[in-house]
Amino acid sequence: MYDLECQSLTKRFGAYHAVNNVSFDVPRGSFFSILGPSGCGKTTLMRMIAGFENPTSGDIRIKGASVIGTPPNKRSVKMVFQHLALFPMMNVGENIAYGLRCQKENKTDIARKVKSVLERIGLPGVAEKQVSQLSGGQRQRIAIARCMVLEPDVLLLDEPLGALDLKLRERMKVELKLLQSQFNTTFLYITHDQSEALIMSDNVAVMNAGQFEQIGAPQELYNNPKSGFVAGFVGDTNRWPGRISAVNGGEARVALEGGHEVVAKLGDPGLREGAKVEIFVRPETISLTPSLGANRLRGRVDSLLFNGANSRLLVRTGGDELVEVAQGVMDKTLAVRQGDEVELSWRNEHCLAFAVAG
Amino acid sequence: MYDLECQSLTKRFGAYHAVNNVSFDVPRGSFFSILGPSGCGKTTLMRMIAGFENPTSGDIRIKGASVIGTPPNKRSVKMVFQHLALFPMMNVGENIAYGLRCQKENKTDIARKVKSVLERIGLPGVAEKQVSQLSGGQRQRIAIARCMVLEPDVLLLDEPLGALDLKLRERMKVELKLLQSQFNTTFLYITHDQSEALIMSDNVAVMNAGQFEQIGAPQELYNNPKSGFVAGFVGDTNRWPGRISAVNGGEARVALEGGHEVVAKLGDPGLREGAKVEIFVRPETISLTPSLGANRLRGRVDSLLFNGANSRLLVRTGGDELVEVAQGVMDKTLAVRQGDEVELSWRNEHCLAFAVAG
Amino acid sequence: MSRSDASKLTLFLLFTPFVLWMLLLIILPQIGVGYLSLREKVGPGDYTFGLGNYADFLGEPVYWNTLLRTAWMSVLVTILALFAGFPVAYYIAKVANQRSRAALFLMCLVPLWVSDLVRAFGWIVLLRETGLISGALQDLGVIRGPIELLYNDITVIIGLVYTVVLFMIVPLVSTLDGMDNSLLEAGYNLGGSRFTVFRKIVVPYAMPGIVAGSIIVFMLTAGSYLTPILLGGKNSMWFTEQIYEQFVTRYNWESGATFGVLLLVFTSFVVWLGLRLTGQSLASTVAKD
Amino acid sequence: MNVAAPQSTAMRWIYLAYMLVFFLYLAAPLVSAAIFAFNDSLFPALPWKGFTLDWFFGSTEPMLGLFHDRRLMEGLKNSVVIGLIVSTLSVAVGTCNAFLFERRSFPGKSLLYVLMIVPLVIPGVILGISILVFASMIANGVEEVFGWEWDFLRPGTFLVVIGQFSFLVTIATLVIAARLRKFDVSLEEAALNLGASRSRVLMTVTLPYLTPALFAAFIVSFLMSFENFNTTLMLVGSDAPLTITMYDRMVKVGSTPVLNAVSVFLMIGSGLLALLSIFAQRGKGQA
Amino acid sequence: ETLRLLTWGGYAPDTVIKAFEAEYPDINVEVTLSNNEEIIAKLRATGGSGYDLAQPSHDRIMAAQQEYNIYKPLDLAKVETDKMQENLLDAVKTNTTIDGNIYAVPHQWGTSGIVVDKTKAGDVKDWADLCKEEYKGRTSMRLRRTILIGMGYSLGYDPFALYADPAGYQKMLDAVTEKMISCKSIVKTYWNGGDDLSTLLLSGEVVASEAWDSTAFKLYDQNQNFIYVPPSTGALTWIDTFVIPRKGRADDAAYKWINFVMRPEIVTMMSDSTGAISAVKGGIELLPEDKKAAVKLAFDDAAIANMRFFANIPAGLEDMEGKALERIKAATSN
Ligand SMILES: Nc1ncnc2c1ncn2[C@@H]1O[C@H](COP(=O)(O)OP(=O)(O)OP(=O)(O)O)[C@@H](O)[C@H]1O
Ligand SMILES: Nc1ncnc2c1ncn2[C@@H]1O[C@H](COP(=O)(O)OP(=O)(O)OP(=O)(O)O)[C@@H](O)[C@H]1O
Ligand SMILES: NCCCCNCCCN
Ligand SMILES: [Mg+2]
Ligand SMILES: [Mg+2]
Repeated sequence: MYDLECQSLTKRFGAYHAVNNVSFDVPRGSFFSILGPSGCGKTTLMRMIAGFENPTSGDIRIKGASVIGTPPNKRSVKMVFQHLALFPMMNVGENIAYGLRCQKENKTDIARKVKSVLERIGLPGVAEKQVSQLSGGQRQRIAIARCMVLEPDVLLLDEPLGALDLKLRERMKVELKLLQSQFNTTFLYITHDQSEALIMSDNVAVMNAGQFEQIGAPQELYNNPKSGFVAGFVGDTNRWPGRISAVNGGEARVALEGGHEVVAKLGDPGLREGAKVEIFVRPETISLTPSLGANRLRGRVDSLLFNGANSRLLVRTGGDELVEVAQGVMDKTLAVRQGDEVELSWRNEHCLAFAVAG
Repeated sequence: MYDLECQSLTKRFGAYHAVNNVSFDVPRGSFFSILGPSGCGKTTLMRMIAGFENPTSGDIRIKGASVIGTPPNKRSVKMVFQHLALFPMMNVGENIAYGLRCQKENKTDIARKVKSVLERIGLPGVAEKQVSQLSGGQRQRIAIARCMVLEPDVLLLDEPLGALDLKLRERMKVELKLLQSQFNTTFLYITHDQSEALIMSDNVAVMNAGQFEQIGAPQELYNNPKSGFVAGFVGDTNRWPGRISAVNGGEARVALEGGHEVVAKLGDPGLREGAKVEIFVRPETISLTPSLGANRLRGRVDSLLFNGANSRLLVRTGGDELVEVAQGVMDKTLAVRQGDEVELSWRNEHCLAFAVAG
Repeated sequence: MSRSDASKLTLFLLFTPFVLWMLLLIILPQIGVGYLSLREKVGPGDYTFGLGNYADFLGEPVYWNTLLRTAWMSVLVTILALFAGFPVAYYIAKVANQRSRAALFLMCLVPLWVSDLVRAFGWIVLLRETGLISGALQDLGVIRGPIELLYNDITVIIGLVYTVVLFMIVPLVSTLDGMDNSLLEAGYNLGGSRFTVFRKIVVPYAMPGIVAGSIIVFMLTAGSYLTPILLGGKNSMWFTEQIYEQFVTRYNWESGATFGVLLLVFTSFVVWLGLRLTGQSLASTVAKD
Repeated sequence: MNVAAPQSTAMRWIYLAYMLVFFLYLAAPLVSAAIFAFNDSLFPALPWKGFTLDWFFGSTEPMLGLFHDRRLMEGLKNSVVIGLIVSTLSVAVGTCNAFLFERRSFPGKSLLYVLMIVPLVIPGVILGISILVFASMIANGVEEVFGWEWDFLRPGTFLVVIGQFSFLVTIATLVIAARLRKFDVSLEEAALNLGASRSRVLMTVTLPYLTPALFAAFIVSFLMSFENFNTTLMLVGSDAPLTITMYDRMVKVGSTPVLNAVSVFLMIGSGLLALLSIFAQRGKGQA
Repeated sequence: ETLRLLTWGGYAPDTVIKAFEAEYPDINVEVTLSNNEEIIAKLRATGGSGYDLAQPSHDRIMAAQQEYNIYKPLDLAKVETDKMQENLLDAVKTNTTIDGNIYAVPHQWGTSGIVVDKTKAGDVKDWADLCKEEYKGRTSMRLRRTILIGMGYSLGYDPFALYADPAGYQKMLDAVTEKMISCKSIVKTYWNGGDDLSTLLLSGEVVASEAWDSTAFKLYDQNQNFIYVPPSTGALTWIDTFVIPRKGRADDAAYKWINFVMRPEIVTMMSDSTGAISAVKGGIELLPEDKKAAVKLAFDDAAIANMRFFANIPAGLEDMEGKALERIKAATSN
């Protein structure tokens, strides 16, 4: 059973397709993210679901029933806004009670529910505080509580962590996921930050220019991207342009612009000899011990970007590609210095080729 | 020879010590960062060096000469402001020429210098543009050029990447480092983002509550933190409270609150039996293959936080500690699932104990 | 010279014009008026001190009736201006698209810059017996003879609302402009009807603007002279006119000063009451440009 | 979709209709005043007797046009002179005040700030009489004690300037302070850091940034001075500004179409100035 | 140098100013329009400065001078008093002599009475007739002391006689106030100046009104239906004068002006503008033809015999009148 289904949703502003023929289903109780760069149409999609925009075409169903034509205040989807949109003229308790008041619940019920939801989000006793007295993370949780107290079928969250600072954002990622499993509500989460999407979601849709490029579990997107855009957008990766010199089954030989040749899995079955492609190799799949696979590149260590567990080696190859390498940098098994000659290698299956867009 | 020396610098606002007895030296041509949480006094320290605040006590020397009492416009330290502070009423060229004009250089010299600095930062020909026509990263570089054209002894940068978006920030980290080595000028860099400090700096000072906790090279801070604060602030880490049950040379047995016992290196030589401590273990040092060291913990996999190369396993131990584990999560050598029983282990030297503050 | 000395000097230099202005043009003159209001005329050129002028005010119903009438009509005008202006401000700030927004705002402002006198004069030309409206109504056959639309309270109120409504709209536009649409969206999303959202979100949000506008409008109305005089004609009766009469027709500066003090105290009281009731402060409303 | 706008078509039309009615209301008196400036009649009233420009350019009685009416032109000149002086003063003092309140901290600041706003809400008549009374007290005192005749403290241009200045400063201060508040102080620090002296920072960074606001404050003050009546009425001497001349004309001579002509002239003039100030405010320096 | 005149509407027509400035090229005439009350108020505020020549009515000088000391004594040697009609000069002198100093000389005189459109309000004969129900919304008055006195006569009092008896005067004022308040709904509006009134009459909005005869005479020229009616209880006669403010700075110019406007051809120009009769000898003869006709039409011998001169008003009574006027003003009608 799906809490939310979108079928061929399209939204045009004038001639511009902000959302273009998007379909997806969100199963009950799951955490679904939409990940895409700024301006790709994420917010527009969410606003259609919430009822603030009318789709140009397509259908939206909540718990199986179409909500096209239902005004926003009659839909059982609640929304956490990017800048939270907590009401500044009400205190915390009133903010949370607002929706209940709109439903004309009686006073004692409201008080009880507000109290209980504040406890569930771990902020008992803040009801009397002003919104401005809370920290960023606390406000975040109040915004969620304000929606959850209404027991919506679906909770929409539009980049809710965007305004928070680094450390808090890290913490809130985990916390949000916990809240979701606690409330056991369907979450539809929008973000342009891949780590948020990957960490929290059961399923992620990668969106680009109004369209969904791929929908799948985080691991699937990371390990089996279906397009160059997904490969480049989800997770860090090296990315070099090249041209296919030979195709052999699911693999191709690709001549890089710098002159080297690598073997890559075809991301796109339709690719033929001579096609311009981009090659994607993740830093953590590249090894300095030349044993791992058929792909080898020689180069000189350009610099070491020390960043604890995320340290990187920058290796400049003869063909002038700059290669980011993550593996073996931190385990002191291999001590390299700036200027050293090294040989890089990776397995063929870790190297993907996709057609260059356009 | 030091370009910048600060001796026992202190700044009080009323009774509040914003900067408390801070001393450090920055060698010529090096990249020195000050890393600390928001409000710890970083900006105040920098403003004293630039001359916008008078130290309550202590001395500041630039190229060996004290600048206490020198007005800001007479100091040979230039500053890149957090929001850049490019002059909106001047175009790019005028912005860069501003300092030269103040020095009453002649027109042709000014024109030549502006042109050359724009080339060096890789933006030739933007002199006639308005600031508002540039992208965030370009503005960033203009702000630096505006200072560098004056050939300062020291360049101060106050969280210059704070306002940029995620992907751009990643790129600018590398670029800033390149610019510094190109200009070969002493950089004093402020940030609260540890990855910026670690990646770019020759030396980092970790600041907390107005004081320097530790000064050292990035690797040193990461691998040999001298205080609990540094261990916790620099890099991701697990952190459990406990109590020392026995001290043995540089190592101690520590009873965690949940009942387990671990062996940890003493971060603090003065720690005695019975002392309350916190234990720090980095996720990437914890292994699921129970062979690495004396420390073992059994637990059950709570969840997998998938984040590509940065994925984490959350393991809940019997003592209810939540352990973040990074090693072995991504190499598919070990397939664990939520709910599996696992045994965690790590080397003693990767486990540090520091006294609990306060 | 050290830096703190320099900064003290500039502080002093910045303070001087402010202090001179406040002291010489506002505070001392007000004290002067207060002082004058306490001077009682005994005979030609002969004065003593006392509260006689205030007693005269209380003893003469014409005076305090006028003050009360001025006050309640000003309150009425304020309320009407709020009701007339709010939809307009809301339209400009929230409904109109970006381009027409500026144009509409400009259209609102143009009458603001034309003097009161011209505006009142415009109404006279429009409403007089031989004016456009009377003429138009006759042509349309609605009325048979010409009708006089001037010289009654309704006209005065219409004219006053006209002269002040823009001072209501401007602060309202600037507050409503600052209201993020996502607040409204959140209001609907959480189940609020249009009315609920308006009452619980829009109005409270606009409150500083409402209060600022109301204070300015109330003060302007209570202190206005031309509009009630010119449009009210024989029936004007406005307290500022009483003050003017005392100064000009009766050359009785003492009682004129008394009336001035009373007007100031009374209107300030009303404003204070308004601020108290809405929980706002003068600095946070009126000053917020 | 704009959630703030009415959603149903009917409501949208009703709202639009209201806006239309409101703008008609705004325009009605101005338009009707303007129309009769061109009526070839001795009265600004119906019936329409044909189009004429005599009320602007006529040079003979009884249709003496605005531009040939000595007293009106005299009034116009006085208004302009007073306006220019008052605006200059107000902008100068307003700038000082803006710096004082936006940049400095001193004990009692919030109280003084409220005091600074107060002239805006004191009825104009009261400002007028208080300054009249105070100036007379001083003038009389000085005359009695020293025998000096300080005529400038008697009703006349000086007092009019002073009276208008007393509340226009507040407006100028608010306009300038609003922009100064948006000014990022780090721009000044950046300039200092780049080696500029304090005065150079002021001239090259701060004032250029403030220019649109100074300009707007000047125009706003000028327009408000030009149209001011209540305060001026109490302080005016023999050289009355245009509004007073017009008022005298209206109550003592009755409404004649030359007043309509003046109105048209004022509408066009102030409309243009207001436009100018708005463009100045949004023009440059927004980056 | 500048001659700053503080005077009534019409008392400084452009034609006269031009002629004056042509003759005295170094004098520039500036005019401020005013009325009795404002003249006093202005000069009180300025302490007698700001103006060089003012023109209050003869009955309003003494009290103001005693209280505020705003005028300076005239040097009659500089005024061509021999051109003035003697009875008017004497009347003004007696009214304005303080401590042996004379403060004013006459300029023009006239009466206050009623103007009617004879085709529409032929039966308005006295002050109280302006309050007839049939003229509702069609009559006007000037809400100043003249109408109080006129109405007093209409109600059967003798106001000038009551000057000596404040209590009696107050009683009269009370009766007049009541009458005026009840009359308010009849009156269309109160007028302020002669031209103001002309506009009301010419536009047809008003058919009968209290008026200065001078205004009425001017109107007659434009429309012969407007005739001046001396009230049956007597027209109230005023003389507008010349006085020099205490701190006038252009006394010479002031005297020049006074003498200038007594020249026959100027008198005619002046009367054409004001409608009033000059205080020079043979003033009536110097009126323009149309005005002369209007005067003839308005005044028969009986009416002339019935004229009542305004007497100097004692200070206290002025306050009583002021209050009465305020009450009337403040009363609501409709
Ligand atoms: N009302 C509108 N009229 C016209 N174009 C619009 C409108 N709303 C959005 N757009 C355009 O549609 C595109 C998608 O906008 P949207 O806000 O959905 O992006 P987004 O993915 O949420 O971006 P971000 O991550 O920056 O929030 C943008 O190019 C935007 O300019
Ligand atoms: N002028 C001042 N008066 C009083 N307190 C001040 C002043 N300037 C700074 N402080 C206080 O000093 C402390 C340090 O401020 P500072 O701006 O140096 O922090 P920071 O480390 O730069 O923080 P952030 O990372 O948020 O920029 C803060 O608690 C701040 O409130
Ligand atoms: N009460 C005295 C009236 C004086 C009238 N002066 C008439 C001037 C006419 N234009
Ligand atoms: Mg968005
Ligand atoms: Mg800082």
